[in-house]
Amino acid sequence: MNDDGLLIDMPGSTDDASDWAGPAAPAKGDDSALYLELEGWEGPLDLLLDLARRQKVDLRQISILALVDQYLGYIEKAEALRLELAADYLVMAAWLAYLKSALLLPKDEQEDPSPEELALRLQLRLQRLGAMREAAARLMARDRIGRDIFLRGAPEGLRIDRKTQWKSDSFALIQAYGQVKARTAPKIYHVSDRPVMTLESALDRVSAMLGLTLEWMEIREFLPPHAEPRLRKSALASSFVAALELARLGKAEIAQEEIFGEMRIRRIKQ
Amino acid sequence: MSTQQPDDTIRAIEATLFASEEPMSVEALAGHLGGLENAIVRDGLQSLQEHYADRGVHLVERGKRWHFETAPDLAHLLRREREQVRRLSRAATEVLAIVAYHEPVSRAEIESIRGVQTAKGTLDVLMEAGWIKLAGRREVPGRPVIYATTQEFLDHFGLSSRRDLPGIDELKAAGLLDPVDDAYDALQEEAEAAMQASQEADDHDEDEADALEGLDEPAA
Amino acid sequence: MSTQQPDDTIRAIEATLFASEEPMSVEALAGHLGGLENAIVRDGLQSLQEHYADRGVHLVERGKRWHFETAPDLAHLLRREREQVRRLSRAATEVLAIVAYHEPVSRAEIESIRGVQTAKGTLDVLMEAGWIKLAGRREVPGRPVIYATTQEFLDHFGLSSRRDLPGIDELKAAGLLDPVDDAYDALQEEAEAAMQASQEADDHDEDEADALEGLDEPAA
Repeated sequence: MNDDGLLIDMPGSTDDASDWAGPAAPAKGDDSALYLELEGWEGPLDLLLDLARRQKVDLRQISILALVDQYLGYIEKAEALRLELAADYLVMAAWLAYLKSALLLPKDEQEDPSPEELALRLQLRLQRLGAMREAAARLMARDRIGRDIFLRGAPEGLRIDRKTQWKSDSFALIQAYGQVKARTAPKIYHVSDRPVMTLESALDRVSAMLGLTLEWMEIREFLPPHAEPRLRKSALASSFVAALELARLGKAEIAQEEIFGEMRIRRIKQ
Repeated sequence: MSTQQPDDTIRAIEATLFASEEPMSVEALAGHLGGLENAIVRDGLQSLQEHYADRGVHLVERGKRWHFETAPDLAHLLRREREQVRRLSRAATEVLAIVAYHEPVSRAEIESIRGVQTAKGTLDVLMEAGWIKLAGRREVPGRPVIYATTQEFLDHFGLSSRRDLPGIDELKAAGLLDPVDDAYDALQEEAEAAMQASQEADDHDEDEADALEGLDEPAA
Repeated sequence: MSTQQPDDTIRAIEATLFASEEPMSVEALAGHLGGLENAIVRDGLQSLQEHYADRGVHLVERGKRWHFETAPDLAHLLRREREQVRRLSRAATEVLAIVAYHEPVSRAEIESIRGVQTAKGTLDVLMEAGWIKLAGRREVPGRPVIYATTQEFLDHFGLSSRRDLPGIDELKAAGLLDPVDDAYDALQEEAEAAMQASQEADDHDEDEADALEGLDEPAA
């Protein structure tokens, strides 16, 4: 590195048999090699990092200007080879060209952020990426299972059989059976006999009684006098229906003064 | 038992046999270890075998091939049983009771007595519990399998024989035949049990996942 | 190295870990061995680890889980012709390192460190390998998903914990795991402090050096 650190020679020219061929130093002028290498790099920061490493110095001490020069040189060269460059590369190239001009201009003509700040940030980023790349290499070089270290080839395996111990008791058993029986037993309904007056007998009875007089008779007078209450209920219902039937046939008429009032029946004289 | 530091040959044999997916012969080991003499490998195996003799893992020879295996007295560690006591569901209890009162009985008969369909799993549970067993087939069209109770059933329920089960009249006297509208409940219970079983399986998975999660945290 | 006969607990732990298909935590071991106390299991592991320290097989702890594996110095003997470890692309190894050293980390953060877009496939490859996993979302606008490494990652690379990551302490101390903005601010503060100090020492020569300028220049 020369004195001011901003004007550094292309490291490619030092030909120090670098551990890998960087893009800034196309392998022995072989143009096609450049293209192949291009595939290996994925983007500008990556490429810059490679350029930075090629200077073989601590990233903190690297000259951003020199780096920019190399990068722009690379882009130019790639263009000369008519390689299609990713937009990333070109954006970075434009940004770096701006940075370079800013670094070369006198300080008092500059705006914020200062080129020094931009350069410093770029340096910090490169350092971080460099650190991660190194960490990745160290990680990959560790003794790895399946490559350097092996687990037991044929482990017997541990198996845990979950076994359920069922529990019940005889009461539960008997109760369950009882419930099944109760649930499924055929259900028998007993309908006990009860005294009723059929519609037919009510009709006979009502017409017979109406034949005796032309006076109004209250419906209850048609009921059998000493009937037990259940028969009475049935007789009342049948007698009512019989009265309606007689009225329909035009043999009787029915009168009621008020709702739920006394219901009277009288024969129609023919 | 060898107590001194094992030499490199022994260590190499130890590691090779450990990592091998199959038992290895002396010749295979010798070949694998870059052409060691068989005798040296044999000596190494001998000394390893002694070293492991009283450990939890033994080095054993089977048909001229060597491998590590769990010490026989610890074999029970490989297959653990975890017991879990669970109360029989009501549906299963009903089925068991029907088998006990009507045995031998086919599934179709059980269903017709219960008045509801019976999940296949219910009979499996009872078989697993050891309380019912297959008792042949009924010689009717379709030859359905029939079930009967077992000695274990009698033991568990403290019955000396099936005749100890109370008769219908006794059940009635005990009020156990009073109608209970429980067919629906029983079915419900069956569905719940099925759900619970699947949840338990899930829980198990979750437990494992949790364990993984917890372990994964970096000790920041 | 323990030379006396191993006790039953140690033998049981030894046999269980030999037989297990997966690394086991102290808790899992204790559970498997019928509810031993964790402390006893831990002691047993300790003593087993010592016993195996100079053998061909080692007992190691990875992310709180224990397993036996072949000794690293025997790698040359055991390395198999058919490479079982898939080769990762350089991009994938970098992404893996970034996730490991910065976790949990979002894709945008990974990209900002690498300065390039990260193909979706790269993260997928690492997830498929079982080395990274989704670790929730960052509670910032957009709620990006974040990634972290897994237990298998620790296993595979032989790390007891993330603290074991090569060089992580140095990277941390050097601020190389901090975002560029933080690093920049820190440097600026440093520079200001330095400027102030030099001003105090040399107070009639004000307004001289832009402290930042010095930072970009190589320390010749």
